[in-house]
Amino acid sequence: MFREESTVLANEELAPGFWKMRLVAPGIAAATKPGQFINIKVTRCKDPLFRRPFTVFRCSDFGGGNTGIELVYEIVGRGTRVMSAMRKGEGLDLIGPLGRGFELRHDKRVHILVGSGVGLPALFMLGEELSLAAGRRELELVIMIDAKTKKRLILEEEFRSLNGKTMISIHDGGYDYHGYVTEMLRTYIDEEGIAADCAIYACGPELMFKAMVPICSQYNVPAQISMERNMGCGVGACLSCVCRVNKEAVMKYRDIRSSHVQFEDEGNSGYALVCRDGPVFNIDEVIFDE
Amino acid sequence: MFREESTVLANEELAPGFWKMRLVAPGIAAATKPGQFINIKVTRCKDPLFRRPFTVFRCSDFGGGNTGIELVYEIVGRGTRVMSAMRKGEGLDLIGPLGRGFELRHDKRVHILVGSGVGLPALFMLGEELSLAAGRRELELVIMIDAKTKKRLILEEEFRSLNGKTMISIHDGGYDYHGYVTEMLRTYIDEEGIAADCAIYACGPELMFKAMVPICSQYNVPAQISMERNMGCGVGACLSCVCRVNKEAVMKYRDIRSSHVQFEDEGNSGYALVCRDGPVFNIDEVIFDE
Amino acid sequence: MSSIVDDTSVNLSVNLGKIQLKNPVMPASGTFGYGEEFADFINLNDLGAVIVKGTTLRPRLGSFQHRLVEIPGGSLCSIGIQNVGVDRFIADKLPYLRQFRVPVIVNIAGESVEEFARVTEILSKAEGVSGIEINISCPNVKKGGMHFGVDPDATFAVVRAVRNATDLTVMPKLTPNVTDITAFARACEEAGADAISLINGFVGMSIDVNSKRSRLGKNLTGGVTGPCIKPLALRLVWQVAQVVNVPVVGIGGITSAEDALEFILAGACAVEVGTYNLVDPWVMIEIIDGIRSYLMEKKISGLNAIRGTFEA
Amino acid sequence: MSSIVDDTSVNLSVNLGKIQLKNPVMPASGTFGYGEEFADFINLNDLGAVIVKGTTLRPRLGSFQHRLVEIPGGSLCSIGIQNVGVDRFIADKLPYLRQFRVPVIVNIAGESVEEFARVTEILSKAEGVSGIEINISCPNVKKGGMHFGVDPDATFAVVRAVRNATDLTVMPKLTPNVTDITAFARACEEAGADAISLINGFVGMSIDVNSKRSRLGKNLTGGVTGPCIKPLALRLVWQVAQVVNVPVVGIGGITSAEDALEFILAGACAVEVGTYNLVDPWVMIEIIDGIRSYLMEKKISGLNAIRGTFEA
Ligand SMILES: Cc1cc2nc3c(=O)[nH]c(=O)nc-3n(C[C@H](O)[C@H](O)[C@H](O)COP(=O)(O)OP(=O)(O)OC[C@H]3O[C@@H](n4cnc5c(N)ncnc54)[C@H](O)[C@@H]3O)c2cc1C
Ligand SMILES: Cc1cc2nc3c(=O)[nH]c(=O)nc-3n(C[C@H](O)[C@H](O)[C@H](O)COP(=O)(O)OP(=O)(O)OC[C@H]3O[C@@H](n4cnc5c(N)ncnc54)[C@H](O)[C@@H]3O)c2cc1C
Ligand SMILES: Cc1cc2nc3c(=O)[nH]c(=O)nc-3n(C[C@H](O)[C@H](O)[C@H](O)COP(=O)(O)O)c2cc1C
Ligand SMILES: Cc1cc2nc3c(=O)[nH]c(=O)nc-3n(C[C@H](O)[C@H](O)[C@H](O)COP(=O)(O)O)c2cc1C
Ligand code: FES
Ligand code: FES
Repeated sequence: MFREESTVLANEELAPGFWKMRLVAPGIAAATKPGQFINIKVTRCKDPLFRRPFTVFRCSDFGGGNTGIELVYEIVGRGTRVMSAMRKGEGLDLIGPLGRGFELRHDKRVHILVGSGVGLPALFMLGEELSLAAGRRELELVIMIDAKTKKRLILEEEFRSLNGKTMISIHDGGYDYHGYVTEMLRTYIDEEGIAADCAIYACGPELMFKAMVPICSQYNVPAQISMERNMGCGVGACLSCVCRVNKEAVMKYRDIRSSHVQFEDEGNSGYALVCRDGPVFNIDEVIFDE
Repeated sequence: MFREESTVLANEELAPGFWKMRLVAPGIAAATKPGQFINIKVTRCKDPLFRRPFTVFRCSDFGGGNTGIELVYEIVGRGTRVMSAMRKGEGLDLIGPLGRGFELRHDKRVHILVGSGVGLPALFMLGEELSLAAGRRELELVIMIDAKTKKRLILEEEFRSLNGKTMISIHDGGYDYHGYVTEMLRTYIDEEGIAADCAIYACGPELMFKAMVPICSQYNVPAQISMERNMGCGVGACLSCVCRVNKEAVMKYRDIRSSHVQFEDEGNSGYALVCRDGPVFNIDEVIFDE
Repeated sequence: MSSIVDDTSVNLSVNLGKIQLKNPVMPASGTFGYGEEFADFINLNDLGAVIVKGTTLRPRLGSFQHRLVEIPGGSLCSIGIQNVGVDRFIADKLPYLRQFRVPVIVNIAGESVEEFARVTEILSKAEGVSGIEINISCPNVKKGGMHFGVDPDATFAVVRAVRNATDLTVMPKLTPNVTDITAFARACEEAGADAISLINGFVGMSIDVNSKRSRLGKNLTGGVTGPCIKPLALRLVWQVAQVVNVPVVGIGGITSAEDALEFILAGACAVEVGTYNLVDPWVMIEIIDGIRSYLMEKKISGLNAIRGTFEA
Repeated sequence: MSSIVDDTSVNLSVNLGKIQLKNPVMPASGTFGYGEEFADFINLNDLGAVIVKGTTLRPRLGSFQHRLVEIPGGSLCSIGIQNVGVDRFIADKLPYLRQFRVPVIVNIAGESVEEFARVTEILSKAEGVSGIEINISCPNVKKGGMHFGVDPDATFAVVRAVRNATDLTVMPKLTPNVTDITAFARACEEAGADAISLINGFVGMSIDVNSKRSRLGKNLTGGVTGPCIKPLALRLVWQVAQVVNVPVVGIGGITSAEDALEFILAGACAVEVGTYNLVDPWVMIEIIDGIRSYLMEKKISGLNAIRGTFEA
């Protein structure tokens, strides 16, 4: 991780409230792996004070000698509102790449991306990687996109451009699937009979992850999920981004000495740091609803 | 005074550190008198918190149905830095017009504007008014501009376009006059023998005003000066922008009941509010170096 | 307690001692002048009450210049209670306010218990004053505020003296610069306060590193106010609301309906908006509208149903 | 005292009890992890000292989640001193720090006088620890900090116990949540402190008006830190520096060399940078460079010449 002072190349609204920003940042573009994030200082003032974390949506060569990254973000508060007001040429101070991203399950054949809203950008770089492999017929890529309403559907085109099957579920209907993406996921695994062959990679609200828990355990499907927490530093120093985790599961997946997880003296749980141990966790590691 | 939500039409650097901003603000443009100011909220965040006061440099019809105002400002801190980063299309929340501007001394023939740095914009609207009258040969307009270095000289062209005599003094030389504008002023009054006929209108640092005091009293020339103070509200509510004033002089110039001046119980001084009683004061009203 | 309501049936009124406020939003003393200064922006009749600038027995010129500097998220200021004195207040300022149908609360300050009592007596005889807010906490004035507000006995003495001098609603205003604010709140209640408001500014300081002098000039320290103190104020209001029975008025960094609601959920009966009036003179109206919308959206009929419902 | 100096002759070193710091800038406990987290951004050798995360006798998991929320100009946080405990600190974290030529100060916390003493004894035996900062003021932990830090006798007892348990430099860290902080500073000095640092966070609170719950979740209140508390901290440091003879370390909202210099002019011998480390991990280096530039520009040869020269 390092600091990169970047410049806004473009900043455009994708759908009401959703924006895409293009930043010149060759260093971070070269170093970022799927699922990693950057931490952005949105002003030089003291309010907003903290950096804001955003997944890298895509690393690209923008032409004209500019390589950098794209972010896709939703306006939810003061920081993102400030970002949306930025125009080409303005500077932006970045730290990245941060965190531990997705790990490709080479042992599986069908790879399902499950994303909702601004969780989708976290999946795209992984999607690109899987798409290449799918193009070589090494695996199958399935993309499941969730949106509350058709208006809030973003990045459809980008995901459809990948070598995969794209399925879209809209809560209030009017598209491929009417309802929640998790119902679509269950039906798909069930009907295709792929339970033993598939791996899931997901990013979205915690409610979505919680709905995935019974599905993953019923069909015994591994899932990696990208978690969110309010962050102070993004580098593991402030201990503010903790996520309750299950000791047994953590011990199964991680080398505990190189992790930032701390367990209870007694009992079977502990705290992991989303900024260092995550943002991507295996779904069975996470204890929801602390 | 009222609120006007305006839009940035243009924002350009005039000289290193000096900027000009064009704002769509028909209401304020129609109501502003020479020497009045507006109060700008530079962000929607809590830092910078307070509005920033700026004189209206000029009210203009920008074409395309846009009328509004122009500001000329120097980057000195956080607020002005934020302003300089703004681009066409961004919104800006204004309150104005505020304060009591210049009063034209109809009893005098020669009207001298004395300005330095970002004090100059405060004089331009008055200059325009005097220029018209000078065009009709009703009076003479003399413009004295001060700058530390030639690089920091701004608005020369704009002031030269007025019907008046423009004299420029640069502290370290290289132009009309080498030295301080106040020395140039003294020499001019003295050599032209206009002491009885002239009135001065000035805006610049307090040091400049203080250097004017002996000149004004020696030649008995009236001078109006535009003062600066840190402001909380700009509307006379917080009592933070006080300026020490001389009771006798204030009583001479003002209807004390409609002013915001408060005097000591005993003694000959008091506090006026720069935002309501000013920013323009008669030079003999002000007690410098409290 | 909550019931489905239509547009007009949301009841924002609250009682503050003997005063009925049509809504819980008032300006904090010193940030609203005498009301007149805001007449271009708002209709004073729309406010819960008007609280005027701190008023003393004799006129005061206040602090030296450099009275206000900006700090991150707030202000550091030392006005020193410049005011025209109680007599000129009654003669020159009160008549303007009497035109409105809005309760007027006068914030008073003094350098002795007797002075507080005397100002109160004078104000009680004036027509159009509904309440007295006692500034025992102004941190700016050397002889004034601080002295009373950090000593529970002195606090008790001032409040008792004012109480004895008037039948108007008496509302002492607490300083945050103490270890245990609840002791002061209790002292006020025992002394007969009808309500308690809090907080006044925190004592703070800022140095210009080039001149090596205070950025407030000869005024070494000042009161820190504005959004930056809101989390501190909220916690103190929550503490006080738990230990007294009289209504509590929350003050400190309020800039929005959400901020005001935080204080009400923490137990405040009403709020005062200070520093942010200086930034957006119309903000109190936005806050009142915002509180109404919140109640309507949540289908709550009045403020009583949410006051103090913060789930600790 | 000041003299013309060239680039290299500016002396930033200061003494903190028995520790010599090459410059007066250190991280505040809890905002710098164990140093390692910042290795990609700065060279630890460039710092005055490293102060590590609050350390307790037994490991602590700390507060529930929702540990940090942003407030205007600052943070409201409740970490609850999550830490690996003194033994794992010595086994796992200290070896990394020993690689550097930088004094290590361990911030300690405890729930009893005995625990403070015990942690101190253990640390005193470990190689590579230069000083103990005593957190008597952590506002987040129910049984911990607050209790000691708001009672001068308890403060005295803790500091005395730590003093008796070690020859290392002992530096109690004061809480701002008191009426008269000078009483606590004096108690620390009497108990044998080598230096005093201040301040820890102010107690604050923030409510989510939709859920009616604390924005810190089950942690009702938290510590307010960051730029918003700087003017408050500066005034307290100024007050303390005037009444004690031991070196004072200023903490609170420092983000720049100017901020640090304000504290030094107010009488601080050194400073700790907290919350802003989380925003710009390299900020301490910028601060050190900025202090050097300030001294060079003003042709001052060392910090002694400006410490406490604020002209009141
Ligand atoms: C690893 C990670 C990756 C993310 N990637 C994206 C992305 O690609 N696109 C996108 O739109 N959003 C993403 N988010 C969420 C994004 O960080 C928040 O929406 C953003 O910080 C909100 O800032 P604000 O100032 O607009 O909101 P405010 O509510 O004003 O923020 C206040 C504080 O809360 C924090 N905060 C608020 N919401 C969140 C949240 N959901 N997660 C973490 N912190 C939050 C802010 O960082 C800030 O410190 C990501 C979050 C994490 C942790
Ligand atoms: C009536 C009036 C008219 C003015 N007109 C102009 C103008 O036309 N062009 C121009 O460039 N400047 C003008 N100024 C000065 C301008 O207001 C300040 O330069 C500006 O507020 C600095 O803001 P900042 O955030 O960049 O600086 P900061 O130093 O970060 O500001 C901190 C605080 O101090 C206040 N402040 C700082 N400097 C001044 C100052 N000189 N006067 C008043 N308040 C100050 C700010 O408003 C703010 O509240 C005028 C000032 C007044 C009072
Ligand atoms: C400019 C200014 C003047 C003030 N004058 C007074 C005063 O005269 N009497 C008083 O009790 N409080 C005074 N205060 C304190 C406010 O009433 C209020 O308690 C404080 O500002 C906290 O609220 P806020 O954060 O909303 O500003 C003043 C505050 C400011 C900013
Ligand atoms: C995330 C975080 C964790 C902290 N942990 C500790 C701690 O373990 N021990 C301690 O004494 N202070 C702790 N503090 C307080 C800081 O050391 C410091 O006193 C306070 O943040 C004020 O400084 P600042 O405004 O520069 O942040 C912590 C502060 C923060 C923001
Ligand atoms: S954000 Fe600071 S430890 Fe994760
Ligand atoms: S700025 Fe508030 S009274 Fe002038």
